Amino acid sequence: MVVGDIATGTDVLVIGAGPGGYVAAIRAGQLDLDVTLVEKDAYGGTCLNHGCIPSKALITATGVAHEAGNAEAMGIHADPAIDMGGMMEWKDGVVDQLTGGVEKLCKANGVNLVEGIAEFDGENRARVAHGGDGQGSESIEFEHAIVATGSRPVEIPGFEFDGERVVSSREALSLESVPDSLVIVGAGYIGMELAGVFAKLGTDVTVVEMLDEALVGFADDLAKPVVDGMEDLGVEIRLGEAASDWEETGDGISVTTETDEGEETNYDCEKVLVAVGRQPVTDTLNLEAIGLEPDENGFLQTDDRARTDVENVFAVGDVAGEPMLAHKGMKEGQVAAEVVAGEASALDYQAVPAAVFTEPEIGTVGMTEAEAEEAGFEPAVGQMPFRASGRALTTGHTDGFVRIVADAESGFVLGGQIVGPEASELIAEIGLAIELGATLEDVAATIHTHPTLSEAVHEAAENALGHAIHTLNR
Amino acid sequence: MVVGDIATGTDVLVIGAGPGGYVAAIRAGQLDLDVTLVEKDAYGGTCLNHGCIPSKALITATGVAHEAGNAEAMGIHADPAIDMGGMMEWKDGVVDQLTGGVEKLCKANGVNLVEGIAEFDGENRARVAHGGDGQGSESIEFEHAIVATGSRPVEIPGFEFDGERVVSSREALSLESVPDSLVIVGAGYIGMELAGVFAKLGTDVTVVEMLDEALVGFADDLAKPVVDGMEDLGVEIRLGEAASDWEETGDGISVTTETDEGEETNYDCEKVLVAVGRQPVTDTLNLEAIGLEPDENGFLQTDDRARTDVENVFAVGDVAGEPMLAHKGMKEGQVAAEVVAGEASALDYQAVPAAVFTEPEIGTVGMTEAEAEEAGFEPAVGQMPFRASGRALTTGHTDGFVRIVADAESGFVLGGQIVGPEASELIAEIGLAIELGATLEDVAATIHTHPTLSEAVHEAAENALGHAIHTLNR
Amino acid sequence: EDETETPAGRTFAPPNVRRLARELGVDISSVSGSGPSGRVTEGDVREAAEGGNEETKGPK
Ligand SMILES: Cc1cc2nc3c(=O)[nH]c(=O)nc-3n(C[C@H](O)[C@H](O)[C@H](O)COP(=O)(O)OP(=O)(O)OC[C@H]3O[C@@H](n4cnc5c(N)ncnc54)[C@H](O)[C@@H]3O)c2cc1C
Ligand SMILES: Cc1cc2nc3c(=O)[nH]c(=O)nc-3n(C[C@H](O)[C@H](O)[C@H](O)COP(=O)(O)OP(=O)(O)OC[C@H]3O[C@@H](n4cnc5c(N)ncnc54)[C@H](O)[C@@H]3O)c2cc1C
Repeated sequence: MVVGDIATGTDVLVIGAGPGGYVAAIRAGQLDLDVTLVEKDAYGGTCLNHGCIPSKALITATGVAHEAGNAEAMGIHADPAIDMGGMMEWKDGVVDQLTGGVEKLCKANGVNLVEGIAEFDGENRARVAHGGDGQGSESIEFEHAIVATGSRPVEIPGFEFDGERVVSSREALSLESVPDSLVIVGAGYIGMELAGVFAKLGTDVTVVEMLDEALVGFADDLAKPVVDGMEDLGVEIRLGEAASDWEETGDGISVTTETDEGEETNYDCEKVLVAVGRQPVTDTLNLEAIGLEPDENGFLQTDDRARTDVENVFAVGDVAGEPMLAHKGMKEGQVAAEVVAGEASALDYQAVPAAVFTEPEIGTVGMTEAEAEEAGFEPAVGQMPFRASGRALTTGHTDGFVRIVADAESGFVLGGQIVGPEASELIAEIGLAIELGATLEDVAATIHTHPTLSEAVHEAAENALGHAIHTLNR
Repeated sequence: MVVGDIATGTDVLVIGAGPGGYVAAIRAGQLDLDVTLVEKDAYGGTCLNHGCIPSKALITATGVAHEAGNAEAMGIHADPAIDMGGMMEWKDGVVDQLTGGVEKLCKANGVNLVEGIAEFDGENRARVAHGGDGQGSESIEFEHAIVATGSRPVEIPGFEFDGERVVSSREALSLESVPDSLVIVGAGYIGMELAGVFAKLGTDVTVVEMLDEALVGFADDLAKPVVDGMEDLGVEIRLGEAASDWEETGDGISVTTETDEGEETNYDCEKVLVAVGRQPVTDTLNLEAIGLEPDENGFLQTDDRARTDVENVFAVGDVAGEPMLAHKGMKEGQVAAEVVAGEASALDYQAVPAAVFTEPEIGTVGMTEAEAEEAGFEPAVGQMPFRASGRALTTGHTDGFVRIVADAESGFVLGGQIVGPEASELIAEIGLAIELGATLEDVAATIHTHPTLSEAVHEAAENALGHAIHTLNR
Repeated sequence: EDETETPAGRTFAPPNVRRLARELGVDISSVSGSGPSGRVTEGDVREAAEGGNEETKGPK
């Protein structure tokens, strides 16, 4: 064997160290499997390096400044300045701490870490090409493989990412200076979260969206307070306009959009951020060698054990399908590792929560009223507006509501939708209620601390039962 | 009958319109009982007017300013000024909105509102003295009475409240200007919450506490991050010192404390805030007329239906015993009304949560490890430090942890203790788990949104099971 | 024999089941649970109300 082409063997080969992959690897290590984790880029994947974490860090920092700068009503007078370099340094520090933590946790759980690009090279073999010149490659024999290669941003025709004028969320999260103006293509959660960040930094933000609603996938009344909040921040949201082209102008660029009717509009700006969705990464894997093929959307199909069509190959995280969310990937990673270890694990959860970290936030889990009806339930629905919540009033954030959806007959909680302060946290309780088969009465009978926002969950349950105290019953 | 002494009759007479009383009254109204609510002072009681709500409003406002003023690490440069008058006006606006809401909700649910001081005047009769000259009084016949007269601050010898030099929390929440210096007697939750507010306003704060720990009743490791946070704010906390005397000095006062050994210390300050506890209010009620007597602590004893020793008289809220917390009173108010209406309600909850709104916050519910042992369980305990939480890092608040306590054998969740960001909100999920008879596995199997603080609850449950991903398992 | 009584006489049952027990006049602490880890379910309480389940648990 030549130097640089060493061969090793492992029980479990995990490809990709994002939330799906690193959780799979750590869990496999805990279960005393010999596990090797290959990552080509950075521990923590998209989520820790270019997604969830840096975006939330910038949302916090710009939020702290914006909140204090707009609190005259509370008697607070401040004119905060944000030093972009300082903020980015702080954000990078947070990322480093977490990615370093992931690496340490992998090691502590006995995971072998390998840097490089892995591709399949037969039914039980992968080849890992190490980066850099002359670093060669490595051949790894495995019993089981867990594919966790994640996703990348979708490009739209004419808007190839150049990292300069046309950027993806990745570059947007690491800009060195505040752009004067920014067009964001796509009013999904990533576009809206970043619109808030840049608006609070003082950028003139325009969001263009092909569809005729923002935050598609979330109910209208959940999206509305977010859209209103954006407009209060000065963000212009243009619906029904597809970005069709762009060109350099004297000192910036001009982005052209087109409506269904062919009407064109031009937007002058410094940069354009394209955030129209993400697509699974499978092209680096040489899938044929293992006998797998992605489905028509590019995903690897899996069963309720996270297993692909090939018995010893699992797929987890964004590459394994919607919803492309970190916590869904973590769950799949855990289950895949446990199944490999022979445990009776399965993806048998009832609901995957989702959050949008705008101001106000959105948090959802389980079924909406319409989905419950479609599934054959006769839904009982309860709602509590935050403007009736003592805690919300004392925080100055009263937009939004908590809604809880249940089966009228049995009372079983089926879903929850929250828009408002801390929605991303409050949704956890409804998620637990759904998984446990709790009833509205159970939630209503549980004493909630006063004064908290979580009382609104309690109150929504009471409202669904027809006897809320702090709001009128519908 | 003379003018000013009219007689009316009611199914349910509720005395006191705090959280215990107004909830009882609204619920009774919903259950189609004829209900009369008597309040001598202001709708919403201590909680809305002089307690939970105004304190949390000031905590938010001073927190917003302090956070922005101390965010250089995030790249934020601000030097916020707080205009005390503006802040108090905002706080009063919040209070007015909520107390107005309570009044409206009472009316909407058919509650008859009567202003005045109620006292018993026989087995089924009360007399309500209206305030002001010549307003006379009113006699009310009732089938059932619900006593919800709440509590008032305890005075200590030598420190009678004068509203000027020696103040209670009530006056402290309405000061017109920021005191240069303040001695707070009592390091309970009220004292500590207000210490944070005044320290952030720039007051030189000293807390003196007779006992040798702050936040007695909360585990040491929960209190510690709060005490450390206070010290970072410049608050001086002196344990083992009892306030024994005070006197006027030239331009302020001097407060003397004494240790067990008789060692004295003097503290010069502008005002002294005494927050050593609260005592139930029964002295306004003429209890003998109905055949009731408070117990040795001044409380009205009740059974699991909130009923006193007198068949048709109920007691709810602070007057009915510990814990003197608004949400406990609300639950009792609801149960009392339902029992009067003939429903099968009872106070059969497993746990009453509690929160301290300091920085970091504390949230607790159910049993600690020691309490679980004492009750005969063999506890399994799991913990997750916030410094390992991605969400906590992105908010800049990483002090503290989530702890979950369960029965090792069955896995049933018995309690939770949280200190850290949003602890008051996060505790809700553990509370629901306890009421439902959920197991550690149930909490661990529930998908929690990434990145959120609620993931720390999930992770603590995983840790108790010995397979946490994001922290090492003990 | 399924022994579900726990230290301190604590019975693990969700609030809706506790309420049902009160409505049916069943002493929930004497019902043995068939739910996860011995949690008392609605079915257990209904069975006990019909005289089935309550006696099956020995005194402690
Ligand atoms: C701006 C932004 C914000 C987001 N915010 C949230 C949020 O708040 N909450 C949330 O739940 N989700 C959020 N997401 C989505 C989240 O980041 C993804 O769902 C998550 O990262 C998916 O995890 P994964 O493990 O499947 O893949 P990834 O995190 O994408 O990781 C895949 C890893 O595999 C590596 N890799 C790929 N091919 C190979 C190969 N052949 N060999 C070796 N290594 C390879 C990649 O380098 C990468 O590190 C956000 C995404 C973005 C872009
Ligand atoms: C500074 C401070 C902060 C607090 N923070 C919190 C917190 O964050 N969370 C929490 O849960 N609790 C908190 N509390 C405690 C909370 O305020 C009490 O537990 C709650 O108010 C008790 O409710 P209640 O209905 O029993 O009595 P109260 O709210 O005290 O109301 C009793 C009412 O009865 C009226 N009354 C009394 N006698 C008569 C009579 N004879 N006739 C007519 N009316 C009468 C009074 O005027 C009063 O309005 C705080 C308290 C203080 C002082």
